[in-house]
Amino acid sequence: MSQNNLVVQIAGASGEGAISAGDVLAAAAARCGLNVTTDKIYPAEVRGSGSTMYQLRMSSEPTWTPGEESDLMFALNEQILDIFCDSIKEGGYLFYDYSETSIESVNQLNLKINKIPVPFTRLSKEIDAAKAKNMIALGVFTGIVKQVDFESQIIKDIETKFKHKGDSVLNTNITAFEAGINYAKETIKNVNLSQIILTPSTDGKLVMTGNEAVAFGALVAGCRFYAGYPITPATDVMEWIAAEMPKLGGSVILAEDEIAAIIMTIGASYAGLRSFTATSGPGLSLMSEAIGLAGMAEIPLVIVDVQRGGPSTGLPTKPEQGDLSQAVFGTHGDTPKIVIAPTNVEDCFYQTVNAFNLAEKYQLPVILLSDQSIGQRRESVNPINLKSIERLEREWYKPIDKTVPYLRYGITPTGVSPMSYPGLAGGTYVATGLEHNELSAPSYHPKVHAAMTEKRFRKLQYAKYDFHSCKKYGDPTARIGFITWGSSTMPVLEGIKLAEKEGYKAEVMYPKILYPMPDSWINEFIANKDIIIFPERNFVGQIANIVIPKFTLEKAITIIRMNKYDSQNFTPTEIYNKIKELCEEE
Amino acid sequence: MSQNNLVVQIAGASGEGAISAGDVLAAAAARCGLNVTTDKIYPAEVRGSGSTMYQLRMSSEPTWTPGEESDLMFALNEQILDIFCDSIKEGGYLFYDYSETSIESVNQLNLKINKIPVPFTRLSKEIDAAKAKNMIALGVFTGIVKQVDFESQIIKDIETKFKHKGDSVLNTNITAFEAGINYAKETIKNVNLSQIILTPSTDGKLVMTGNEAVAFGALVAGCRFYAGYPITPATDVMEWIAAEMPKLGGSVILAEDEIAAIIMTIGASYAGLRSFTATSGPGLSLMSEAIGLAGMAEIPLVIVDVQRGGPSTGLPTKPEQGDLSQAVFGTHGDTPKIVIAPTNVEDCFYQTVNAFNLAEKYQLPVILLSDQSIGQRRESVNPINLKSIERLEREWYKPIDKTVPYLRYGITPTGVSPMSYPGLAGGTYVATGLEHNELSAPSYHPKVHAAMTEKRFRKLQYAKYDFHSCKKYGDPTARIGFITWGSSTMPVLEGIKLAEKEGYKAEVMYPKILYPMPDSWINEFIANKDIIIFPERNFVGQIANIVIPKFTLEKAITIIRMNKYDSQNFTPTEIYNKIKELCEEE
Amino acid sequence: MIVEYKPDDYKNHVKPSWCPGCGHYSVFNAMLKAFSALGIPPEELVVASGIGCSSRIPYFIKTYGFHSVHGRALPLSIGIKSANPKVRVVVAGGDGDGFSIGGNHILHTSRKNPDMTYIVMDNAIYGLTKGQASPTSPIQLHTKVNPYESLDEKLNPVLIALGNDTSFIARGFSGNLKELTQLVIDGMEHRGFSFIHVMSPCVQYNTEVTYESIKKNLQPLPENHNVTDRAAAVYLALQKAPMYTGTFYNVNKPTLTDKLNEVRDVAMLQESPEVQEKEMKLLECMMNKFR
Amino acid sequence: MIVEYKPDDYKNHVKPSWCPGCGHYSVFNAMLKAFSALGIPPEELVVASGIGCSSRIPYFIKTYGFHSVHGRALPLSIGIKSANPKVRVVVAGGDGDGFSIGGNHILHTSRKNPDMTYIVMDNAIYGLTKGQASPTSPIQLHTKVNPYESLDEKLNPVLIALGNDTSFIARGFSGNLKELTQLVIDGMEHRGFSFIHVMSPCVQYNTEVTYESIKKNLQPLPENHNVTDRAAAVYLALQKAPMYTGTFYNVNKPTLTDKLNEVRDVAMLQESPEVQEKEMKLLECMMNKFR
Ligand SMILES: Cc1ncc(C[n+]2csc(CCOP(=O)(O)OP(=O)(O)O)c2C)c(N)n1
Ligand SMILES: Cc1ncc(C[n+]2csc(CCOP(=O)(O)OP(=O)(O)O)c2C)c(N)n1
Ligand code: SF4
Ligand code: SF4
Ligand SMILES: [Mg+2]
Ligand SMILES: [Mg+2]
Repeated sequence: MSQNNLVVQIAGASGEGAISAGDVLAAAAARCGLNVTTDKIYPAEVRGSGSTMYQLRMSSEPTWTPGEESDLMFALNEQILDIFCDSIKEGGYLFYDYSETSIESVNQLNLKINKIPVPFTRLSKEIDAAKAKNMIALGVFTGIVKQVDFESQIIKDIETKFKHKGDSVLNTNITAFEAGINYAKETIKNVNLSQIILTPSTDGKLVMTGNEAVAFGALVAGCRFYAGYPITPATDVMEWIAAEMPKLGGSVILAEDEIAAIIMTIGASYAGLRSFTATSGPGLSLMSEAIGLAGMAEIPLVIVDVQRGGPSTGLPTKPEQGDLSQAVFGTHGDTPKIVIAPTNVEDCFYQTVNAFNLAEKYQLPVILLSDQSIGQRRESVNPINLKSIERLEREWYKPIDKTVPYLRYGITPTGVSPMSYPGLAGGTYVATGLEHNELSAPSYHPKVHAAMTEKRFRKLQYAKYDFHSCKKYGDPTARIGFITWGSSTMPVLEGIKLAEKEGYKAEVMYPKILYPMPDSWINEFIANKDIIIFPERNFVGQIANIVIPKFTLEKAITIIRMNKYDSQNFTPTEIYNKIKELCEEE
Repeated sequence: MSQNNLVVQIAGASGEGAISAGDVLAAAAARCGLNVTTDKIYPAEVRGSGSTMYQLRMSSEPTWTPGEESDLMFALNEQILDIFCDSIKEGGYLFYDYSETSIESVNQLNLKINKIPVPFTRLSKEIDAAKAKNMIALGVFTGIVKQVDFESQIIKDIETKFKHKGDSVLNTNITAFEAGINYAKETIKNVNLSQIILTPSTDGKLVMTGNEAVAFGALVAGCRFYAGYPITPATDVMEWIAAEMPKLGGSVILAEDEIAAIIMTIGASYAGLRSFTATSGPGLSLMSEAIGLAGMAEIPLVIVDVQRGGPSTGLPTKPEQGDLSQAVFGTHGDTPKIVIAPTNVEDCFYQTVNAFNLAEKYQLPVILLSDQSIGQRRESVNPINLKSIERLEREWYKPIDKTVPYLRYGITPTGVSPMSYPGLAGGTYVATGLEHNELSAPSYHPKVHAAMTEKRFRKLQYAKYDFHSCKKYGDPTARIGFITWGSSTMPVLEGIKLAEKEGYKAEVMYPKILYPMPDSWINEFIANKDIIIFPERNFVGQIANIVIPKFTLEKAITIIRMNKYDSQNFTPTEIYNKIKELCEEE
Repeated sequence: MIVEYKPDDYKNHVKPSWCPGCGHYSVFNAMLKAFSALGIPPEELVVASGIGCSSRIPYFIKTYGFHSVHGRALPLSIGIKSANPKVRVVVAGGDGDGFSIGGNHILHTSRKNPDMTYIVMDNAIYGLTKGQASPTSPIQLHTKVNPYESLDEKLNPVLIALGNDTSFIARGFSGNLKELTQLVIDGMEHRGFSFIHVMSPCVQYNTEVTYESIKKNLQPLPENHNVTDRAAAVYLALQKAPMYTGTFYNVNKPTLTDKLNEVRDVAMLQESPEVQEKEMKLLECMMNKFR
Repeated sequence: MIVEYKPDDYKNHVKPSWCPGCGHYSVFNAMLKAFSALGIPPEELVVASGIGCSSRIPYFIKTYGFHSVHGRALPLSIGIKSANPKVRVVVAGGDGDGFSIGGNHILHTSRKNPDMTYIVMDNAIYGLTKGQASPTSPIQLHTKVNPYESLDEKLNPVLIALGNDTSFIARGFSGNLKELTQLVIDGMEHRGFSFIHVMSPCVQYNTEVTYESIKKNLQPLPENHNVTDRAAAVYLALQKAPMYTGTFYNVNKPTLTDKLNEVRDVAMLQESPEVQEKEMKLLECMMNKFR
């Protein structure tokens, strides 16, 4: 049976460069015009500590997930066979280190796979490149996968990656790569990949991580101020921004903690610049008070939360979707804000642009919920037409008649009041976290408090249907509906696709704006469904808790919370199985 | 028509002592064995800034609310007539300052009330007590309300209140009080209060504010450590504790901020003491990260949030029920915790005791949500049988067999694992915010994370039905149901009672433990209801958002969110009107 | 034409609501006079604060203002100043706001040396919350939160600023408006971060730190004090009686704006000249790094 | 019978996971030796920390431990020590944890003077998050968050502690285990809050602050330095070359436990002798105040 995508795994101990080889291959495939999605898999620490596997799916079709089983695995040492080999597809190929691996441990792998010996270690020693086994593996890959000409692109990438380490390192890596190609061409004969069809598009693609996509998106959206404090897995946002934003005249400030970081961005936004900060759970918790200030004082602001496993310090290097409740509700008092979540790396770029536009348009804090899995995963991204990216301007105050006092917090039909900025004559006012009247003076009058609360929340009535950001996929007539979000979305889409092939019907709705929740769209979606399933990677069912109160039900409906809380991603198969099980129950 | 309760209002400008007179009267009435509930009303700042009104209801029946209209109002100056006089009942009595108030401003009060002139200012000058008009008012009250002998109790109270200011101040106040009594007896003839029936119980009652009840409750519950940072309207909790806790060997520490405060209490609890902190919204936001730590490290802890108007700095002196979402969800990751809310001053005492017992029993943070209205309101409280108050002990670890390692985070059927404390030989472990195994060593294994998450949340399965803390009132056959919480409860109860008298049926359920929400009790309650109304004092409908996802509905039900967000309390009449409207719609 | 601004021109329609006699009035007046003396147009000024009686000051001044949250006025102002370097930023607040919850930010702001002025109105008490001990309260001051003995030694703000290497450090007194006005002017004219510690009594809640008790102990710094000698300044700041007023320390260091500009210049050297200053070109270059 | 504890008796089943050569090993060893020298039973010790490579230390030591959140180990330990004054508390952490996010707590902990020891393993970098500039990073150290120029001057921990009037202040070096062990012993024997600043290189991420670069510049404090003279200590702390090791400052002040005990005594004087020490009686008296 032919297939239009190829899943490759490269596994090794730390120091053997599985990850850097994977990164090179991902970039090369993207530049060749293929779609690529990747994942890094660290086994549980207790077993095989320090081992990693880089998984990569390439296809001419969109690659929604990194795939479940591999067609090809390159195992750079013996120990990892035991840990990772059960993820090779039946009929797939394992390339193991012939020179070092005992024949027993290979034979003992009681799998219906093809085991191809490659003398990685010996070859590397022969060419004096003991640390370049990973490049030999890339060479072997290039030698056997003939559908696309990877060679020149991989060399280009090796150059980018190693040029700053000096010529000798660079040359060693290239020699190793070539040695792998030659070995494959000369020695490996019994590999047949003819069922795999890869037809790259002619224009190359970009490749980046979700965190890079966020950082670049911010610059394209016109953001010119960043303040932050390092925290795994969000630090790379700041690291990218620190190198690039100053070139555009922006300021990047390393703050003493997350409270200072967000307050600095509030100051910068008040002073007129688009600004943002990025953090992870513990930082978001510390920012709670300031988020409320931005809501009350009506300061546009973007906060990126690259979620990790929680609660507390939790699992800093693992993904989880555990901060949604906190993002939506984690501030004292009724705080107007918007929460938005991207579904993959490319979406990180576009949702970041949306986040800034929403913040500027509605003058409030916008929290973008990414997570470790999309934030640190590398994916291909279609080249971006930068000129087509719209930057919505804040509604600036324009003083015309000096006798009319400036109503910074004027009550308007949309809830949005024109904003001035320091330096503008005639626009002075006091931004404030106290309840206030239209003139920005403190007021605790019950009527003022009620009217101002309504004003602040009126903005959300408009925001919730903005940017058409509630998407659907699947068969609209299906009686099984999924509602999901963020990084759980792609596996659900792929699971529905698998089910469709088997004749099982399901549909998914995945809002990008999660708060305010677009009630009427949700209710339209559930109208003809009997079952609603909420797949999400947290324990308490955070999106379920937000969506369910919005249901206006005419009939009883079955609600299934599908929570995964072991810090692993959903697999398309899990979704497929759920659909199948429910369809067969009937 | 006879009535079993009396509503009194004392209104004056700041410095005229309306509040201190009200406090004296409340204490005296309680000591006489009456139930008392009070409220302080500050008009919107723009009008009559600095004026206040003290409202007080006394009765031999429980006084659920301070009442809506008064039987008697004492107006210590002219300006306030305009502001407050429309709150006098038809047929009620206004005692106004004859000597200072122009006859026009009295006549202009076009109300069906009895206007009784009393020369407050002149009398006070005659006895050289210009600052004691308020005491003259108390005297007049004592002279005309003959149902109970208040005189000796008021004198006792004036003594407590003024003795530290020296004999001369004390005597002036007593003289003024007596002058009021004499004036009333000699001059005021046209007041007839015979329809008011007050039969005090023989044993006197206590009188305290909600904040004092919390503080005292903590001591009775065995709490011996407090750390805090001042914030309105919670500071009085610390002020009371600072004076009393050291006598019991406890420690009270003024921290540099709220983060330090809560972390200190976590340290003290880890070290073996019951401990707590009190704050308001901004402080709760700052404590988010530490609350997550206590949840993860399984440290018992009580956090009192005396809610005020929000968001941000908001309305520091006004009440609101705006922090429920934040209390339940305001921490990153899935954090196990308990949220509990008292309904009135007496309940502040008992729920604080419950809060400590829940914290100790389940080893997690418990947030007690009070608010400015019950926290700073004075009410009578039935004398407490201290010996009957149960203190649940933490499940302490008892090392027996030295060869068995101590599993601080051992996975148990209830989720609770025995805890040791520094100083105990054989009990060493590391309390930690990282995900960990049973031995308290870090572990990111997917199975460990899943199992530990389940363990932590298993505790909530038990906690949600603990302490029988979900109460009901009204007619169980009613088709109209209310679900409410905290300080909105009493007005709802009274509104239902009013409706019952008119033949309209309704029932209310008011959980004290708000998270975890006792689903099965909720579903039992709604089973025979057609309409569920959620009265609460916030904009977004915070309890509605928590309860609705718990509904397992067999049929469609009408949900009405009844939100008040002008920082004012619900009135029983508002509830009554809602019930009436819905009953008549049929 | 040069427009002149009188102190009253900086007054807002919201009137100060402090208790009569409160020391903060004097700081308010010193600020108005300093603004006027420096001739800064109101719209080019930002007065930023945290929470407290003292922190209410932005409402009373008709410039741009920001009444933020408790203890965070300094990082807020770093954001304002970096985003909009042309405006002049004055941060004002209390001892609780600045030294208790906000204590860490003075240290880290000093390290960045933004060109702005921070005025702390120190009444050695939390005024707004009705009188609790603050980090500068003398140990003998008992308040409702420490009714018996105090657990905390008071801190010495000038000494701490010297430890932080704040580039301008002075102390004034609400009872001496003339000197105070001059210190505010000097602080604002200083290029870098200036810290002005003002003894500013709370007449409502502090029975120990009063106009009289302060005045008795106050003395101007010795005339021959060298304001660039940090060790000498430390020695003078360590003295408890007399307590000195005036400028303790004044040195020149690159400001945050200087440093941010330098970062931009160095960063730009990474890009070829033809793309520099063309935003779209720069963004495209950045995108192409992902190819 | 006096039980003796060898350094290894304090080792936990969890083995240190630092990079080979990391300075933190030396601090770990110094702590084990000091505990052994002082003969403290493991169960009477608490090692508390925040977050960072350095802050992982409690896992490796078989005493009570608390690995809390970033920057908050000091207030945590104040809670532990006040609740359970008999246990000995050692707080350990990094420069990021202690001087960046946690900077304010050193100041306020010093004011309370709890009887505990705070060891900061200063590698002038954020190790755990893979190498970003910290508050003690020299201005020439460029990391990924400050790839061009640095905006922040580095701070001087010993000087800041002197500004806070911390009652014991010392500096050690991971490259000198013997001196370091003695400093830990001295700090733990000091009655009050002791602060030990340890230069503890990160071999993975800090290219500027290395064993060699530190060692070159290090010198023991002059023998005749008077550890009770704060101005002299400030002078020595201000020196950049050489950088001194040893004890800068050591004075006696009432500890937090002393002060809490005094509060309890004074508070008790408010109550009549017959109720004192009878908990139920005391609670009833308190209740009766509401009558
Ligand atoms: C996060 C937070 N904690 C506590 C408070 C309560 N609070 C308001 S002002 C203040 C202290 C004010 O003291 P200070 O800064 O000295 O100003 P002063 O009123 O004395 O001028 C406190 C604790 C708050 N508003 N926010
Ligand atoms: C609130 C919060 N912010 C940020 C982080 C991320 N973080 C973990 S350790 C660390 C700094 C560690 O540096 P340091 O204290 O110097 O320790 P080292 O690793 O260098 O020993 C940071 C920023 C966190 N865990 N929590
Ligand atoms: S309470 Fe004190 S600080 Fe506040 S306004 Fe009054 S005198 Fe000033
Ligand atoms: S990264 Fe640096 S601080 Fe962390 S263990 Fe390695 S050498 Fe030590
Ligand atoms: Mg103050
Ligand atoms: Mg460090």
